[in-house]
Amino acid sequence: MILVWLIVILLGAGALAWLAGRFGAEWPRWISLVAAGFDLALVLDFWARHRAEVEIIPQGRWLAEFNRAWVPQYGIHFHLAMDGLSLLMVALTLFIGMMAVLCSWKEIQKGVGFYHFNLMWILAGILGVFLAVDLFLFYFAWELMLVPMYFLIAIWGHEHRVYAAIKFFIFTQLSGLLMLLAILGLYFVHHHATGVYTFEYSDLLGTPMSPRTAMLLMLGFFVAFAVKLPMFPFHPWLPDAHTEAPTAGSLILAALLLKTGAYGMIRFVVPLFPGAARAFAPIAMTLGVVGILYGAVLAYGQTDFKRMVAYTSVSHLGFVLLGIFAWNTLALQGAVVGMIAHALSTGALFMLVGQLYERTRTRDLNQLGGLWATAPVLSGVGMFFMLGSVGLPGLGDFVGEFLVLLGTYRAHVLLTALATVGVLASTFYGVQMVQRAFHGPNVHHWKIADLHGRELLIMGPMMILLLGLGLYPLPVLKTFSPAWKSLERSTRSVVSEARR
Amino acid sequence: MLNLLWLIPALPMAGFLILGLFGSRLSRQAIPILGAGSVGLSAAVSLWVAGSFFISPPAGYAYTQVLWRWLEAGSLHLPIALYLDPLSLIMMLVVTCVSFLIHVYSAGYMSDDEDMSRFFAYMNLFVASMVTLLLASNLALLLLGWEGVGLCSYLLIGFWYRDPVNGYAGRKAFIVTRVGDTSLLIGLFLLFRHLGTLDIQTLMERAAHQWPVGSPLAVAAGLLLLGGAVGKSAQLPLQTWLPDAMAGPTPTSALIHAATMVTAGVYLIARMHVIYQLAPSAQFAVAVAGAATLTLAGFSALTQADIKRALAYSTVSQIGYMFLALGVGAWSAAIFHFMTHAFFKALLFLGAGMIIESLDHEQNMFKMGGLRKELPVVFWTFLIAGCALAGVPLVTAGFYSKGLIVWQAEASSAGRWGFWLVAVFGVFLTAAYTFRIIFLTFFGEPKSHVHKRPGLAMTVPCVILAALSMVGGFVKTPEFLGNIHIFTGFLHHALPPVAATRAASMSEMGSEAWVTLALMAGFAVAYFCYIYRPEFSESLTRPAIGKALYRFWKSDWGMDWLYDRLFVWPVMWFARVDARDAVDSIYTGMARLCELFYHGARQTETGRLRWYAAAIALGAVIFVAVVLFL
Amino acid sequence: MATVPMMHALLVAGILFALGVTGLLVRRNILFILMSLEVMLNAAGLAFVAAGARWGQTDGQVVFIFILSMAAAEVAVGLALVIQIYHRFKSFDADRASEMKG
Amino acid sequence: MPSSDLIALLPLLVVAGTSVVVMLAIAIHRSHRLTSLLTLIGLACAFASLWVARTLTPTEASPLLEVDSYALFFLGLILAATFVVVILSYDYLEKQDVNREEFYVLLLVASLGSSVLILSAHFVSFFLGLELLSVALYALSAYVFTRERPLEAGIKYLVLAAGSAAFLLFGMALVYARLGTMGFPQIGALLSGGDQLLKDPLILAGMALIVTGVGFKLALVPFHMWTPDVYEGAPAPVTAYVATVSKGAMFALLVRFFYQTRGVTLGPVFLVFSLIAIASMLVGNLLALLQSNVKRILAYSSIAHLGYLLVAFLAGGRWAAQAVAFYLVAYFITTLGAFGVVTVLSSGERDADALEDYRGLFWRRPWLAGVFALMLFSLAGIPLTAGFVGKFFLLTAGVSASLWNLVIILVVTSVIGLFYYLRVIVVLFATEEPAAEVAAALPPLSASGGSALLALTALLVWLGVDPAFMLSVIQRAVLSLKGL
Repeated sequence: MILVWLIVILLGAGALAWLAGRFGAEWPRWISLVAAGFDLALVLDFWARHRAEVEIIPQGRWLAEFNRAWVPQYGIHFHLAMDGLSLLMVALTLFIGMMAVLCSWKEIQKGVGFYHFNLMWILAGILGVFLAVDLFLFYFAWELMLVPMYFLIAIWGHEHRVYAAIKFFIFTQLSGLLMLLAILGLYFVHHHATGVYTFEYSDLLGTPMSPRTAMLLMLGFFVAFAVKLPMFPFHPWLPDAHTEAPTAGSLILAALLLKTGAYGMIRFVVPLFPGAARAFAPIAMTLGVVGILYGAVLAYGQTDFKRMVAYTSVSHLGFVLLGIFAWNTLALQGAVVGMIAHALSTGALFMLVGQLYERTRTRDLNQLGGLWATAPVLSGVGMFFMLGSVGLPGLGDFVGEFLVLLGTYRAHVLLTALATVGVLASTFYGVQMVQRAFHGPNVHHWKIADLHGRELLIMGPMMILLLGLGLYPLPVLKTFSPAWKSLERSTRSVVSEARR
Repeated sequence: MLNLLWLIPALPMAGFLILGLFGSRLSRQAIPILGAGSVGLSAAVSLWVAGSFFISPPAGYAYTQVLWRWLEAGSLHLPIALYLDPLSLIMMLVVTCVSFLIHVYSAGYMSDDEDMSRFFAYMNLFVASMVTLLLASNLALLLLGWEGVGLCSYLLIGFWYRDPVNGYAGRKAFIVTRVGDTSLLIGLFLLFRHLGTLDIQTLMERAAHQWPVGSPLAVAAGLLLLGGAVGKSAQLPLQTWLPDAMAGPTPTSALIHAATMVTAGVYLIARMHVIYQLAPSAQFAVAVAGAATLTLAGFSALTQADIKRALAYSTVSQIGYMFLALGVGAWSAAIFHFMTHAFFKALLFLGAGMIIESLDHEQNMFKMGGLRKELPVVFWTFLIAGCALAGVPLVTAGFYSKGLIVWQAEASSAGRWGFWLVAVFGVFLTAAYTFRIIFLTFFGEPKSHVHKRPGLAMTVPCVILAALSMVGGFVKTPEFLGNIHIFTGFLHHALPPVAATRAASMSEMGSEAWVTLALMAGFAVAYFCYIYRPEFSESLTRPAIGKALYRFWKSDWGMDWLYDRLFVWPVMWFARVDARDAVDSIYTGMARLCELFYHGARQTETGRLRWYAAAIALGAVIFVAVVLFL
Repeated sequence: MATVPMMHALLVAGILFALGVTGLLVRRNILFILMSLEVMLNAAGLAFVAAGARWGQTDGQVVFIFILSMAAAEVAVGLALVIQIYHRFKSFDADRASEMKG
Repeated sequence: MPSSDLIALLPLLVVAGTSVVVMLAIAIHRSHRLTSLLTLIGLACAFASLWVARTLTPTEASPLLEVDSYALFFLGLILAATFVVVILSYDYLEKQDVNREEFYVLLLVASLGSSVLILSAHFVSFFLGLELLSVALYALSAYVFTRERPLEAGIKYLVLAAGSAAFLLFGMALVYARLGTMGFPQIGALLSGGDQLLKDPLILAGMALIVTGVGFKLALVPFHMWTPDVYEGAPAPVTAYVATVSKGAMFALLVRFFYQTRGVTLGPVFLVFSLIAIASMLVGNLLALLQSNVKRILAYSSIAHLGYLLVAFLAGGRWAAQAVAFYLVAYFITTLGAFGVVTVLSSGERDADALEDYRGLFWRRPWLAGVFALMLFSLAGIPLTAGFVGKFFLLTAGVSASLWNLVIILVVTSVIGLFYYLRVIVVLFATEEPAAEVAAALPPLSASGGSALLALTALLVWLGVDPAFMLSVIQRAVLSLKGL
């Protein structure tokens, strides 16, 4: 039941915020903040109470569940369920959600009510994606989160917002529809095999089918998630969307929406089609590595601060993809930690760019420079998250990348080596960024205010969490491991069946 | 008392946090006290720990302190744990003590820099990371320290960030060392894949059990680790960053780029010595890298005009000696030379720093001279350090450490005549460039005016270091000189003694004799060129060949030139031409295509009634045809 | 009595229909266009009659009656429109009425 | 004709009766309010009478008309749609200076025609219904004859509709000539009987010509060209009617005819339909891509949507039937909603069909813009709207028959379509201020129109969130269709 509440609260808060918008701009802000905070509290409380089963053995597959018939004629159920993986993602979503509300406190002045409506509904949609275990419901949520995101970019974005918004929408929509076809294909294949029409995830696991069918259906799912991830060469929507979106938009895109892609890969692509995934793994991993290097080099070449950070996402998510398709304990643990760490470091960088933009009205790295003298705290924070982004040991991203690479090495030595070069490549843009923004001479004589209370309130927790993730990632690892075990179990059983 | 171990990294870290968070609010007096104090405390603690270690050694001469669980996934179980054994103990002692002295020195040196708090914060962070590196019980934690020191070096080289040149040097250092780190990482992956752990001691045992001598895996691992080591320790082919690193404040150069960080590579190889014992070819590679580096860097040092660059090349070359020692299996000799080198090289830099300060940031040696009377303290300490560097017999520490290496380059089972020759030639070079520096700066006519004299805070550490540079060698002396070996004896609990020396090898005494000769020759050359006949040295560089050779050596054998063209420029070029992302044009192309179709299709909607009717009729005809004839 | 074979009748109807279509396409004058429409409809009607005759049913002729009446209704509306159009465009040229396009 | 048949046909009779009553009422006393009220009441009664007729289903009221729950469902659909159109028209006509009252008579006659189409099981009733509908529509689309565009639309529609009707008739004649019967069931029986019949040129040619006639009414490529002009020219409510009722009735007939006669199982006919579907999806969406006239955009999108429907139609079987039915419902609601917004924004001088009329509407009329946006999202098939569920069912049907090529094309083209829906939405939410005169020209929103829109929106979201109920209704209805 808690699962429904999580979503309903956000939806309700969104509607309320919209209505309250006419009574003054403060109302929507506080409403959304409280709603997200309350949700987060719920989740953390749940986490605390289920710590034992989260960390030792899960009772069955799910920690919490909610299941009602929705469209019985088609075997569609409104089925939400949560395991360790979803739990982590949900917690992350709500935390980032609060940050998003906070960081748009001053930035958004037009249509505040509608803005927060969209914000809340995006979060609700993302929660739906992380919690749905009925494939129709999943697709429903998957599409649902696009619309408010689209509005966020198209209404409150920067100069080329319309182009970026439409591009974003079309990329995701096309890939999503292909996934829908794959879902339907699976639906009928399953019926053909068992005589049952169902979209239920755990029923569809282990559907027997010919390798060719499996490969085609797997690709259907894969494309959708690869576009969201984003995987090279499906990434071009991302730099535009990130660059043009308002700060909160970029934050949510980078920290959450991209994660839904990775989540989908972990939850659906490999478990549903283990054989095909294994066969496809080399290609996927290669593309991941290409993405790592390509993203890093392009990030190095950008002059727009936001665009640069956007390309680093391409690079980082390449590691996640690599880890997922290596499909072993270390790699997956790494991938999950990497997802969270990327959410923190890159998300924070986007907020930092936003804060810089509020002060200097520019994102052009050629215009910036030498800010350390006038805003040391801001620059220090920027340096900190840059170090996270270049995978400095002791910060979250390192744990993720290190585990991923450790795991991937078992699967593929050469690709691992290349990916490690990617870690090196991240240094290029990292130091480059610090140099062009904060170090060097202050040629344009910037005199800007340093970070103040609210901004420190945003950045502080992000830094602490990133550091904590780097030095004590155990809670995350332990929470994910049971979920991982059941995922692995299902794939293993399927493979053995296929062999028999 | 060993359980205080965690304090040694923790104290500087605390110093870093306080300075980093509240540095702007602290008074200018408090900052150096806090900065130097934290390191001083940790030095004291390490002395305390060392003492108790000597007095009551723990079982097996090794002590592990687990702080907390860190990375646990599947078969991987890595705690944050400290491991103390003779090797790490000695390194830790040297690092903390030298760091303390240099911090004190910095208190004077940086006293009028507005960013002092940031400086001390970075320095403290460095000490914390360095100690973590040394005490790490597993390779992942070692990597943490490893990257940490790299970061601090980057931050401190670019400390005066307003000048882009410093920023460039910092970035270069960070990236080049990270090139090495990449290879190190892959090495880690390999070790974990095949030995199933990253805990160093367990690794050593398993390797010894599972891998036969000369097994390809061991060789691969050895070479990959070596890659990391040469990066950090500025050995061929990755030495190019160190000279530029001199852009940082001089205490930084002294601490990071002379005494401590750059020797991390040596520590790493010593730490992982079992791998190299299993992989003779890899070990040979280590020796070759060392030998090559020490000569090439020696030549470069001979040609530098900037005093700090000259010292930097000398550092590179001295670390070359240590690698040579490691390469021939003289583990403890390498560590011995590390210790003595830490003393005198730090001292040389501090001296250089004082000179530069007093000459108002003049670094060109040809603009110095005659400082002997102006700065007596500096002169004497610098002289002592120089002698130690050159290895003046009996009275200096350098003599003992270097002499040991030179001898074992030939004597040890892995030794070669070639190595010995190179080593001796290296001694010649060392003497030559050392005294070149001394003569150019302290002798001859004063060419520039002295502005200020160094204060106590700066001179006292130098004096202490000078003392250490002299007596520091007496912990290990040759047979014919009392044959003391406290040092090696102690180390042999962690590192194996030199493999049985070959029968037909020369005596230690003979080797030392040759070393002394080479030293004298070098001194003579320097004296001839810079005191007796200064014009002669100019005459050398006048002919085209001389000039070319001079520029070639001065530019570090043109390595930067090469690397720029091989690696740097291609990447930058690609990043620049593809900044708009070629992949995107595919999709925009599709969009264009659709628009084209739109404009095409639009032409059919003419608005003319009869045209529409024609379309219908045509459609009917076509479909009738289709159903009839298909 | 000798009956016309159905195929021939259909052929005639087809030709008639084709003529109607041609008229519809080549004539600009709206009135002639309407006439061509009549031709087409009646061609279809003829085909029905022929078909009905072939099966000895009256249905064909019944349909023809329907067609006639419907055609009348259409022409009624059509002419009304034509008048309005002549008011506006001052011509019977069908191509004049083509401001909506693209 | 037994009385039971009369009861079964009650809905038709009520509609017909209403038209007569309204006509007389006009003769007695001209009152716009009264006539529209009478019309609404009549439609409501007809709607209610469906339940009466339901007691007798399935029955054949004469060989011409087949009253089964399939037919009743679609009757209900078009009656409801007409009801909404009447409400919208009332507002619209209030702003026009023409005789308003006859409009409703024509509307009722058109609905009568559509009802006949839905019920027809015979060529004659098919033709009758079609012509009833068409003739009324000629007049309707040119109703506001004080302007040029309606006239142009009217004459174009008349000539082309009559011409295509002729094609249709000729096709019927050919089929009749070969089979000697005009009843759908009998044709079906004969076709499923003889194998050589399936290759008979007369039948194939006849079918092709029938497809032409049907294709024209459904505005399928290549018979689509009239659509944008008529949509643009005709008064907004009439456009709504053309887009929904006439197409819906025709599609209901299409399904009945080709399923009952097994016509679609003829290989060549199937091929023809596939070609038409592909062409419609592509051309429709491409034509709308950069179009700047809202009515034309909706016209082109309707072409594409009928193409989507054909995909499901071709899939055949129960999946297809219920998918088609549900999609039509969703499409009705959406289209009525969209044109409803256009209607309420239109003035006496011109219809609000320029994209510029909608710039930044959200910031001045949030609810109206919200409704429009929702309708567009529904057309684009985005969740929370009926359009999403509808498209989902279509794809399900397509995949169930594994028509992969068609389905893939559907997906790709619908994404192309997404682009122009988003273009309109962008304009709706554009933040820059619109031209002053545009802002000034916003007519006030009447209660009736507003409530109609609100109801449609509620329906849209209800079907989008909880389609189970409607689906069960549809299943009960369509599964009664013979030949599934």
